Amino acid sequence: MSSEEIFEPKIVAFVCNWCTYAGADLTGTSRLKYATNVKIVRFPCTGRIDFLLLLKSFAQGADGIIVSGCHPNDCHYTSGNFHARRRWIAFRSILDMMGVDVRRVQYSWVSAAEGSKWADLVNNTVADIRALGPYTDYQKVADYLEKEVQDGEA
Amino acid sequence: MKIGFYPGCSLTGSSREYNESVVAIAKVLDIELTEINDWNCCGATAAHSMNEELSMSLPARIMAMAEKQGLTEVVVPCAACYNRLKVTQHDLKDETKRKRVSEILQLPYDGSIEIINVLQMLEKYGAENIKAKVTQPFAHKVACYYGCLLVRPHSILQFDRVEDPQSMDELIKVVGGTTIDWAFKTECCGGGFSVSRTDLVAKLSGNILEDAADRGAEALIVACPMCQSNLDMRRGAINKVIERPSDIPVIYITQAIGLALGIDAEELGLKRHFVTVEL
Amino acid sequence: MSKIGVFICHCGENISATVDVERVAREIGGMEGVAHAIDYKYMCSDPGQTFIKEAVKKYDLDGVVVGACSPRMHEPTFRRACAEAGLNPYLCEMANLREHCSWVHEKGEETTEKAIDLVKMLVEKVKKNKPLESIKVPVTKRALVIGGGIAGIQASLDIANTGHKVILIERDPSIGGHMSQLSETFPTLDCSQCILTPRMVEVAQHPNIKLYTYAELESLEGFIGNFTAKIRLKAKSVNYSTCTGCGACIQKCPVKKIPSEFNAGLGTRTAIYVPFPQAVPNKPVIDRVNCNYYKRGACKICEKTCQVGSIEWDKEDEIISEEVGAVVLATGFDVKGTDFFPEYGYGKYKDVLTGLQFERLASASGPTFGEIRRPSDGAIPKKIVFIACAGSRDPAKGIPYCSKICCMYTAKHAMLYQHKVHDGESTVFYMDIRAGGKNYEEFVRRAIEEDTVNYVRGRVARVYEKNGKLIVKGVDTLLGGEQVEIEADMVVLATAGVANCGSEQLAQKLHVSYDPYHFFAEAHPKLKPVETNTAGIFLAGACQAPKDIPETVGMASGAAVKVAALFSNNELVREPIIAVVNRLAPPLYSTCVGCFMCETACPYNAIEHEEIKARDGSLIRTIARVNSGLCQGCGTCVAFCRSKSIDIQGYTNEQVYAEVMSLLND
Amino acid sequence: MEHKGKITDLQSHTGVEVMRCYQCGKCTAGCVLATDMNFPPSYVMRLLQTGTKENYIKILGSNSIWLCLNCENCLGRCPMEIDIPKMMDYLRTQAIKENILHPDSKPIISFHRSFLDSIKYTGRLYELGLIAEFKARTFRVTQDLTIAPAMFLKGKLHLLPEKIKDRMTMKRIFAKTIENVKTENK
Repeated sequence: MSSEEIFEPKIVAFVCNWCTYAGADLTGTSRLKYATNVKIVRFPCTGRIDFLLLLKSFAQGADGIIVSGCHPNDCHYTSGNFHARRRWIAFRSILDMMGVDVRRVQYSWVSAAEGSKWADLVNNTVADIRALGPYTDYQKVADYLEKEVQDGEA
Repeated sequence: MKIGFYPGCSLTGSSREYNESVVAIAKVLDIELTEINDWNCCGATAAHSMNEELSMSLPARIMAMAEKQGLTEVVVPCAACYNRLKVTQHDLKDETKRKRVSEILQLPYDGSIEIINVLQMLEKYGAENIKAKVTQPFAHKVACYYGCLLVRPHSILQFDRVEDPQSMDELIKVVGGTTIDWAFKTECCGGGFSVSRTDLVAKLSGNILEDAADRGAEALIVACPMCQSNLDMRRGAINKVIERPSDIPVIYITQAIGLALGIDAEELGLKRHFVTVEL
Repeated sequence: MSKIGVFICHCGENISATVDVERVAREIGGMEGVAHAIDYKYMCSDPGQTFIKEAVKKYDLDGVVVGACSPRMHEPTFRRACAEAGLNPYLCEMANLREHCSWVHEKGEETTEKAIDLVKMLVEKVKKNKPLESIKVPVTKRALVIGGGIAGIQASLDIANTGHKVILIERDPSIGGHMSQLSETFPTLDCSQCILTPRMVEVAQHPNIKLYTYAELESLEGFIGNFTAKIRLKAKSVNYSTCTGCGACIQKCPVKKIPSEFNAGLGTRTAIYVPFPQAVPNKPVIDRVNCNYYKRGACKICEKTCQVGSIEWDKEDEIISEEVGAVVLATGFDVKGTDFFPEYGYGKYKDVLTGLQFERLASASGPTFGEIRRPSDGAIPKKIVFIACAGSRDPAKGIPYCSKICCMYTAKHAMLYQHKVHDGESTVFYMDIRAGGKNYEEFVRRAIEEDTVNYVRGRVARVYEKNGKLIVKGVDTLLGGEQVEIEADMVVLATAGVANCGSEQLAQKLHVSYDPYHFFAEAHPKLKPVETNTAGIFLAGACQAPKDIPETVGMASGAAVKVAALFSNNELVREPIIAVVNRLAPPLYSTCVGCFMCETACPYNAIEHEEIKARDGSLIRTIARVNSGLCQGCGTCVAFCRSKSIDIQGYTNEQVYAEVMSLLND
Repeated sequence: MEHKGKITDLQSHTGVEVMRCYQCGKCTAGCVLATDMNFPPSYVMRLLQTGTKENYIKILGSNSIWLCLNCENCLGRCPMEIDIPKMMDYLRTQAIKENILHPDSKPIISFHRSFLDSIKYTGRLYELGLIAEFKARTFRVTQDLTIAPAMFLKGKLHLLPEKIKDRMTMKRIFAKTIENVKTENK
């Protein structure tokens, strides 16, 4: 298989500043290698992550998304990651309902000490999304969001 | 209690008494043993020393036959066979190996069968239930010798403690015996070298016998035909190399339990030993 | 149209080796709204910062993006530089081109392209940044030190001596920790207690130190400069204000066979007890688990013997609350027992000891008054074997890391043994001798050359008992793997140093991160060894990783200075990363509908109800308001807000959307 | 001379990463036959780590790989969980393949071959046949002269082999595995 045939997915990672961002820093200081497909957007806490943002990302043509924060009980802000987890569970069914393959969202915990776990998470996600292929029907999500906004105004 | 049964070659030959005692106690404990149809040799040390695929294919056929017969759980008294079957089952979790073996066998194999050793079978049967059937307590001070193949590799067998295991000791206590705490429970007796390197077997088995004797054991209790034949049949060679020649008998756990259950020594094959058993 | 300056750092070669930095600068330079883009070898250096300052002025920049290392490293540096040039520091952002790019990818096209994307993201974000004013908060100039071992003692004394108040809490009935259990210390062989006890007394008497023994942290709320610590004072069952510490009760206590923690299980203690003679405070507590009265409701002999009536049977745990501005974690470490090694007897042999137990045997205050005697029969061992790396560097059964202190204390143990048992033979089985440190190597050489300790390079396969001897089956790998069998009278395992029990739960109470082995994680492995990721919480000693006394004391003093530095300000500047509820001109006032979902989400009770009243005082609407003092900026409320009325400064919806979109739209 | 290829093969067949070994010697310390081996287990590991052809050949030509009883004491205690027994199995097959055989291997190989031959045709071990063939292969005519008859008297030996029905499968198994390898070598 020649290089141009390999599908390079676009993956956005929403991570918290205290655990996963620091963990990803450790991956760097430990010089562990991983795929270039994933770009990190830094948040104070996964509790901050508004899952509509994930939809927007899909609508804009993201092929996959990583959400990662502190392990349960380790949240820098006590409970942000629990809120995030609860919201994720609800959100997953919405995704499902909308016909978005939930496997495109990788929800994980990476602590500040888990540099190698971050590298693995990225590589595995890239492999998984590659297997799933490019995300095509983002128009669906876009329409849904359109409707959301209208409802919001109404 | 119903259970599948794989005797293996030595139990039909050089270790007949092991087979006889297993069958005898099964009868008394009314455990119904269903022998695997047309079973073959597991390949033992010879196979895995010479060829990996062979060492996997032979046990694989045994288990395939058992599956075909609809067995879900099989007891394997011979520690060597037990070890080979368990290890093969583990190795065949690997897809490629499994494919290769099934194309060799041309038999369906799904590796679903639960392989257990005699000690596990008796544990399952239940200490209390055994106790209830004891007629003549096995009132002897013995050394339980487990050898290598029952406990190692622990990561795969997941049976008892890898050093200083206890399950056999527990069974002996159940039938009224006492066991000594000694140092050679899991040291190797020389295994497959019985014929090819009798000198090494004599040396290794010698160490084991000496420690058991020093600590005042009346008998060695085993659950492996190889250990038994090395320690029993090779006693002549052993006694030439150890300081204090020893006449400690080496009997199978099933024979010890058989005696406690009041089964006649003849029926338990106790007359077949080289070192006379007077217990 | 914004005017943004972009500065790409080579970081020596750390970035430029895998990322084509010139190309990054070139391409970004062409972006809409970018007024100036350059690359330079060391952006954080003085000339580098000067470039930024000058550019801010020259191009009248309204935003700066520095593509360099992790913002966790240099964000403050560059924001300060911008501020000095008159640009609001919060209009400066960093793109992480080192930890998240050049160090984790191979040299090549896609690595450079990722770098470009990362910078673009931040450029788009910065366009949406708003100037922010940092928040000032008061500092409570009182420190909480958790753990009364040498680390906690040193930190407490150093802080107290700067004139600040210290609250020191210790889980056990006495301070002193592991150091008080040690016999002599390497490499000087001076008596551990002789150098420690004066410090313990000093702590007890220091006017600035409030000592709570038999106490544990219940919870910690708040933030740097403003913590509230809830402390559980476990019921001692003895009134310390009246107790004279005469010890009569201890003499009379009928329960005498409790294994003594202080003697690592080798000696015994009573149910009402003082852990050791030099304890501070030197007053007893009742161990309710073992006390006859608490077990069966009868006995009370101690009460009868007590002249001053200090026994308080019905005393209950008490929870007190203390306001502190900083916390020092000094909870120390523990050693694995001998029981986890199948091949060394699962701990069933009485004469197979841990290093800590040997310390007690060798200690003048120990169960044998410093004579090396076998626990089994009290005989003096003529042959002794020390096994190094018992559990350390052992991924299979122990822990993969090196416990660091064992090489030295094992050499010391062998040396002490030779000094005490002149006709004795000692053998040390080792893998490597790690004696880095002042006079450490010399110390080990002395053990080998002068004290004739027999060092054998190889591990021990098994230890078993035979005729009252311990048979040690080892190997000498330097003789090509020659087996070595020793009939020993005693075996000492240098068991691994591990995190103290409960350290994981403590870390979670404090929201500090910890490593897979439950040691607390420092903020930076090199440059912030005593800080944690949580501002205002510092580390001292072996709770961070196994370390010896000199290192521990050094680290404790380091932590103390950090605290003192923090206390040198009356006010703290806090990042304005907090939530705000939007306000609009009447008649809208705000898009907030007052559902107060945010209130349910907030872990800090920072959401207040604001009543919007008309001139006549009539209530128009109640909306949410954020208390900037309490808000910690987690942003959970933002995700909860259905009407998008609450947002978090520095990470506004606008900003993060901009980032994501820039990433996907190309 | 570099010989890394062999090490990679070893790793892919056995999963053993020779570089994980940090030479603590615990395997050797507990090996029941270390003293009888040319090189004890930890030494074998070290030789492999050098990755040179000379040392690889040294190992194949040593008695160490043949004396290993696969008792797995080493594996049970190795802090790095290196599967030395599995590695020994592999090295044995390599030694046979490359036909670099230490004299000590002769009786052991003969025994294994006799053993396998005896089950190849019948499907089950025929002990009398095994002993006979072994004696023939090794010319140890006098060995166990007393034991065999005694076994017979105690009913521990059959005069005739037990045969299984499905001997076709047995034939196939041998043809597709061990004999397959033999032909490769020719």
